[in-house]
Amino acid sequence: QEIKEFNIGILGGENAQDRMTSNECYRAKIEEALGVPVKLFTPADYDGVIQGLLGGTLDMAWLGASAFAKIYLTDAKAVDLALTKQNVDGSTGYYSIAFARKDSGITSLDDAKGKVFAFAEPNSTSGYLVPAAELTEKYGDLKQYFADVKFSGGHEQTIVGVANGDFEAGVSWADGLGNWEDGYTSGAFRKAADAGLVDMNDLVELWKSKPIPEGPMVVRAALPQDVKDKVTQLTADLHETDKDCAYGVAAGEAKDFIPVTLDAYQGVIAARKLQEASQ
Amino acid sequence: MLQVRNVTRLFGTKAAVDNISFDVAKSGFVGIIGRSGAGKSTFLRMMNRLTDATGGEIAFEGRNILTLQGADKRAWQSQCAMIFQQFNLVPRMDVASNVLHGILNRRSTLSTMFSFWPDDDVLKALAILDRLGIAEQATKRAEALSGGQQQRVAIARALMQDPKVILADEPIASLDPMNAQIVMDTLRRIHDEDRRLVIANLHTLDTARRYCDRVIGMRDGRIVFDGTPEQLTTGVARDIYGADASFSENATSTSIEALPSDADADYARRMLA
Amino acid sequence: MLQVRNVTRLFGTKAAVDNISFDVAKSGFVGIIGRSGAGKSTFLRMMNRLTDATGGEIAFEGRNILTLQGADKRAWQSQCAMIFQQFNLVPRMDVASNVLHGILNRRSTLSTMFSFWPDDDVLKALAILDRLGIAEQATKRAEALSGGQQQRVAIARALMQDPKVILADEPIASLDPMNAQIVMDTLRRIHDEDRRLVIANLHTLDTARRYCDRVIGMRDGRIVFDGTPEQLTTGVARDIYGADASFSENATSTSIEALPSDADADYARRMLA
Amino acid sequence: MTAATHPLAPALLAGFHRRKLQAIALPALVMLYLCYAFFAFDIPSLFAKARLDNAAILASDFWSYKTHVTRDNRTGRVFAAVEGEAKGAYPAGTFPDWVSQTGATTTIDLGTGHVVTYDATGARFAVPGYGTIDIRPDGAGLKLTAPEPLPDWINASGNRVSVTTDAGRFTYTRSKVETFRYFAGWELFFFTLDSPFAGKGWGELAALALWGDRIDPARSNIAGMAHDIWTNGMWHHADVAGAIFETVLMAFLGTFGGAIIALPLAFAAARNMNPLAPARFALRRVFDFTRGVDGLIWTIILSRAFGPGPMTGALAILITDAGAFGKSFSEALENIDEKQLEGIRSTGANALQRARFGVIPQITPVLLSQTLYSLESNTRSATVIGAIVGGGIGLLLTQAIQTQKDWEEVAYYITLIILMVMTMDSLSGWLRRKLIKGA
Amino acid sequence: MVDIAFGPTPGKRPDPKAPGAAYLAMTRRKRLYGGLILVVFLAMLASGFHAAETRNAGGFLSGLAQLDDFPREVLAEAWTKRANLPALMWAALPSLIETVNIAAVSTLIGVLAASLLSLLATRGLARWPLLTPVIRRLLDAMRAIPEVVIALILIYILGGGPIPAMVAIAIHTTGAMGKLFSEVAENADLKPVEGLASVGATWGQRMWLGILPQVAPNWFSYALLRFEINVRASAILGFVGAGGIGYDLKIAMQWGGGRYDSVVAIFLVLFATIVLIDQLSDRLRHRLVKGAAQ
Ligand SMILES: Nc1ncnc2c1ncn2[C@@H]1O[C@H](COP(=O)(O)OP(=O)(O)OP(=O)(O)O)[C@@H](O)[C@H]1O
Ligand SMILES: Nc1ncnc2c1ncn2[C@@H]1O[C@H](COP(=O)(O)OP(=O)(O)OP(=O)(O)O)[C@@H](O)[C@H]1O
Ligand SMILES: [Mg+2]
Ligand SMILES: [Mg+2]
Repeated sequence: QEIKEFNIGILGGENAQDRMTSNECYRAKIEEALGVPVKLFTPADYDGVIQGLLGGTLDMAWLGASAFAKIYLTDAKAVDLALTKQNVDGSTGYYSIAFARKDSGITSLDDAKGKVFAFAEPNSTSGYLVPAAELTEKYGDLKQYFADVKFSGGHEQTIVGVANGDFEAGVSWADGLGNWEDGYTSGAFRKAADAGLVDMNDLVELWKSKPIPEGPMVVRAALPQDVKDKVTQLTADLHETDKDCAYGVAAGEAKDFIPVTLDAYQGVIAARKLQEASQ
Repeated sequence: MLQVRNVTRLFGTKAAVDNISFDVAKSGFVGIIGRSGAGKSTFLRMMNRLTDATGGEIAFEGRNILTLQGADKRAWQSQCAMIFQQFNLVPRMDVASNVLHGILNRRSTLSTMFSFWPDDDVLKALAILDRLGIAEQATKRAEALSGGQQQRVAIARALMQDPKVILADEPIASLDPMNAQIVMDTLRRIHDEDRRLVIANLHTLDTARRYCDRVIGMRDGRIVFDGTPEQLTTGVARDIYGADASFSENATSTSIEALPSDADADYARRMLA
Repeated sequence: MLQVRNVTRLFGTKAAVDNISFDVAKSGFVGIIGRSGAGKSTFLRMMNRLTDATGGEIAFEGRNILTLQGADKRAWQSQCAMIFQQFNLVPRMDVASNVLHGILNRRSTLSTMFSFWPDDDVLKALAILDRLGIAEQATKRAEALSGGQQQRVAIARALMQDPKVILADEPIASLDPMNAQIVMDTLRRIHDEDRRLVIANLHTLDTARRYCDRVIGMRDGRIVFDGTPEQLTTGVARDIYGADASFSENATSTSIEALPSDADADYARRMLA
Repeated sequence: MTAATHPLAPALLAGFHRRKLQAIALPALVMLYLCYAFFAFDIPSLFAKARLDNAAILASDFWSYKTHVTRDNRTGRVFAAVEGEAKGAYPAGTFPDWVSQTGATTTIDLGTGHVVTYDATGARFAVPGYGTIDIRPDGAGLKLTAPEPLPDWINASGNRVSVTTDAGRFTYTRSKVETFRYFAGWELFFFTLDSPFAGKGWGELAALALWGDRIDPARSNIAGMAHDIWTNGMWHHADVAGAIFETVLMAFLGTFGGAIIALPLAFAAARNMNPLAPARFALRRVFDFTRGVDGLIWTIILSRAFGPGPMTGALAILITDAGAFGKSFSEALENIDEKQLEGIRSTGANALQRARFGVIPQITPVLLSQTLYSLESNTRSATVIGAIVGGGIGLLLTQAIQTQKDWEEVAYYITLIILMVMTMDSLSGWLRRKLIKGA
Repeated sequence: MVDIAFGPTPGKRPDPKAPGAAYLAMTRRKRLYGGLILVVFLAMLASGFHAAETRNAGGFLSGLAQLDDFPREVLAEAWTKRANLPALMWAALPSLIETVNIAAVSTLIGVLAASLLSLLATRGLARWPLLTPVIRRLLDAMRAIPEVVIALILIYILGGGPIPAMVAIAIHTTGAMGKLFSEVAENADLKPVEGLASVGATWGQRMWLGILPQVAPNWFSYALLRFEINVRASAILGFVGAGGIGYDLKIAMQWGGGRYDSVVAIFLVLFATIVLIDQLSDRLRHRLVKGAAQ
């Protein structure tokens, strides 16, 4: 079994262009290793990558946990789990953080009852699935608990939307390391604060989820085994062989890429199933 | 050579052509006259198989052409050229191409699709145009020509078909007197030189009298007169047109010799009085 | 009441009207004749301020109307009605509305947009139409009327303006002889009854002779004749029209009494020979 | 007889009164509907919500860039970078000329008397007309010393202080201190700082290009400039050009592919070409369906099968357009002049020949003009579709807007899109005139 | 000089001895050019398609084979949950009304603005002739900006909701209609306008009474067509967060498996509306154009 080309889907809260640029070295390495043309694709949302993997037009991608769960639930045999990102502190997770404007007077989720609450988009793990699951468990039906539940379209939009007052509270993600006033060391808050879109002084943290597993790198299951192995090995070694390139692929500081199994995502898959059933 | 037997055409319950019969023994210039709605066009269109007959038969050289189908029908059409009142050319194509359309039936579909005409055919088309005095127009678009010139292109297309019969449905009705005369002269000349059978619907008596060897008068789908132009007296004409005594030929004359009458001026004077 | 002083209009470098001057002391029926391109229309359009003059002045009752701008200009236009060769009505609107357009200048834009016409004005329009003999047409669309009727609607619109001057630019050029006579009779009657100054461009000599008190002849933008109709001999006319000895008045006559000449037929015969 | 008693007067007046009512009724209805919409869209609360300061930021960001001067408070390293991006970073130890460094003290001159000083223990910001804002770390938090009362352009909490002035912005947190100075223009549009041509004026560049010595002996200066512009890491000119190409490609393939497919189908759907009424009806419904489902939806449906990329977008446009063209072409066919067709028929031509000579010459102008017209509008659709399908300038634009970071990039893309659509518009207009008049 | 004195160059004259040669040469040349253009066009199409395919993740032929994968998945799920459909469709109604309202208001505003601007941009009618090129360029620019761009920027300033979509569509409508309207107005008969000018009518009166009655049927028919287009546009803008049914559809689609029944329900409602409006406006336009011809 031969492959003629190899297509990688890339997601992330960056410009399509920046994504291309920061993954270019990675693409070149894989091309060298596989000996076939390798192309990068940067669809606008999770769904583009998910459809690509399901349809077999993309061969590999870094996904959010929820997006993986969606693929898994649609077709459990479509992709194989390969690796996940290990943070500098050795953890492999991040957090969903609910927040509001400081001057709104809301200081906890109990205050947020009867307000307009924003999630990112339905396929987002930290922007919807996990917080929705945890909050539902705690407060019951969120549509009842909040005045209105909206999808902003993305983490950036949630942050800007809350800062602008379009929504009274919302969730977004952060690694939970460092300080709130910096927007933590990495995550959507940090990016927004660094870009000057919001002043972290204007926002307050309301709630922090349990750790969410980092999304996996997946390869399409139907690929020849040696192709899967080569790509996985190459990626796993990336932090050792090319630090700068690894920084670009991980979209920031990370310790390593380490193997991961389905167990890590059982919780997310269960949450997604629950959500589906509740519809 | 042509036998028309009990040919009928119904539109709904109305008979546009009602059981007509006549024979043409040898090539001639036959004129059909009759007022609007008499069935003249319908008859010619049946001959060319543009309209299907409801009943009857038209035998040309012994073969009933009304029952032909498919390729046979098209072959007959190619032998039986039709000239229309509105010329029915392709206005956006050049004159020579329009003439060449006359031999569509004889060339393979594929080669015509790409307008691959053999040089001989092109030269023949140009020769015909030259014969009709419009060779210089060959490269112009048909729509750029005057009405009289367009009708001559239509005649050229008909000649290109090298037909046994030429049908002309009021060929000069949309032309001014000068061009009308040129076109009728051309048709007559073709008849005289090539001895082709010409059947022409005409809407004016004097044209019929001047050009035809034989005149057929129709009224309400039936033949009410069949004779020589000399037999076509004003009385007979009144019968054909169903007109009353105030009928004046001049009112509809297209002859350029005829002096316009004073009827209009009289009418105006009456109105103003 | 009207002084025209050195009025000039250039189109590019060409003078359509070239430094013309004349006076009209009291209301009259003035005809302007001259061949096509002589500058007749341009002059009338300058008087109505549809075209700007390049130089000179036209004083009406002491005021130079060529320098008016904005609302003043429109006020002058409302006092100086214009009748056009092509009627220039709003074809899709009814006749009464077209007549009412004569007083647009006196109503606010907004109220006219919503068709707020006072009943008095509507009745006045009806009275004018009645005077011109077309009251029954009042509710029809203007485009449904014959040319002569449309021109009478245009005159009605002019009368609605209650103008001091009526300008008419070849008012009968697109009409048949019968309607031409009706329209000219109407204009003359208005002049006689209301004593308004009428200036009419005419393209035929006999019309000018028959209806005007005074005739001005123009050629190449200049005035080459100014006198009574009686002084307008065939010789003078040849000068105005720059025609040679073969010039015949009849060829351009619109009088319904004149018999159409045979010139056209002659031409066709020559062409065919 | 006076007008008032004229027998027609009552009817005429009644007519005018009726028209008066009609003339008022229509605008009144429109106004009523707009009022309804005003409340249905909740415009009153919108005015309250509208963020005009956002608009101002956006407007100024369209045509400005900022240079970050950052100190990492843990390592004490100070560095400057245009837009804070790696590609815009000044080489270590070098700074723009308004920043000076002596020992552990960095002085940043923001102009108009605004001066920021980073020193070993903290930072100071001198604001003319107000005073000096001084910030020092204090245990776990920050200690702010500034003239009281604090104005609202100073946003301070225990862990973070930010100051926003017209001259520039300044933030201090425990981990780092940053100063942003704003400049007009699209900085580093041609050359990034790592290019030898960066920061040179037009004259200098022209001189270098034409007669200057080779900066890099391996290549001529012009080639070097072209290469550096093309590979510009901040503005990605090569990628942008590729994206524009992809967008135009989608429009081109979609439009003409759609037209080519629609033409034979239109013949089958035209009343005067196909006598089979049920077939016509079925085809028409197919047209209605493919054009009723928008191209965007087709894109989503197709992306499972074809994956992301311009071909998917082109196919989506093609499907939509095939429906639209099928409908309009078949209408054009139904409106043809039968006389020409009859003329061809009378010579004994077969069906294909009749179509070729009796129909095609007539409808070509209509077909061409409609096809070319939609080329322009499809360029716009392709922009939008690209945003979904992962290609073209549309993706770059929507991403730039959604990440809300680089508004000058947004402005750049918008300009390019407008130019692209206008170019396609004039191109299609030019072709239309050329082909339809000339043929 | 000599050429002018002696007519065109001898080479261009038809050879009197072979009148057909010139024509034959001309047809050959024409055929050659026509053939060349065709070949170039086909080559562009083929190479363009090739380029698109290589830049695409999936290939054309392999994709064709699984063309129905996604629709089948969606329909299969919707079928098993078909009992939900009526309720879901009913629930989609308020968003649908919002979408149609966005389209209607923006069409209305766009058409009103376009009427004015198009008259100002038409040679021979313009109130300020010097401004016509400026207004034309303005209309061009309004037409060139894709609606999403305006909508996205406005969402940033105004927040989500119907207004950004409405403004975006209205701006685009103004540009597009302005151009078409102006083309219609250019062909209008100027005689009535001149007639009105001669009685001292203002510019507004001349346009309202002289031009509008002439252009109204055409303008109205274009406006109806635009409304139809705008309904689709407003549904699509929902995809970027501008409210209406498009937003619901996007959320449902993004969720994917498990909510395909609402995807189908929303799609059905939307599609039915579009087809309905399409058919209605088609009928109306046919009536209008026929009425104008009378
Ligand atoms: N396609 C048709 N459908 C219905 N009736 C038709 C059709 N063609 C012709 N007729 C009717 O048949 C009758 C004869 O028409 P035909 O055109 O043959 O008359 P004509 O003598 O050629 O008249 P004209 O001088 O007006 O051309 C007329 O009453 C006409 O209305
Ligand atoms: N708008 C214009 N632009 C350029 N030249 C013009 C314009 N209007 C008129 N002319 C020229 O000015 C000259 C006088 O034209 P004018 O229409 O006044 O003549 P006229 O006597 O009314 O002729 P006619 O009997 O044909 O109406 C003509 O040569 C005409 O070509
Ligand atoms: Mg007939
Ligand atoms: Mg004139």
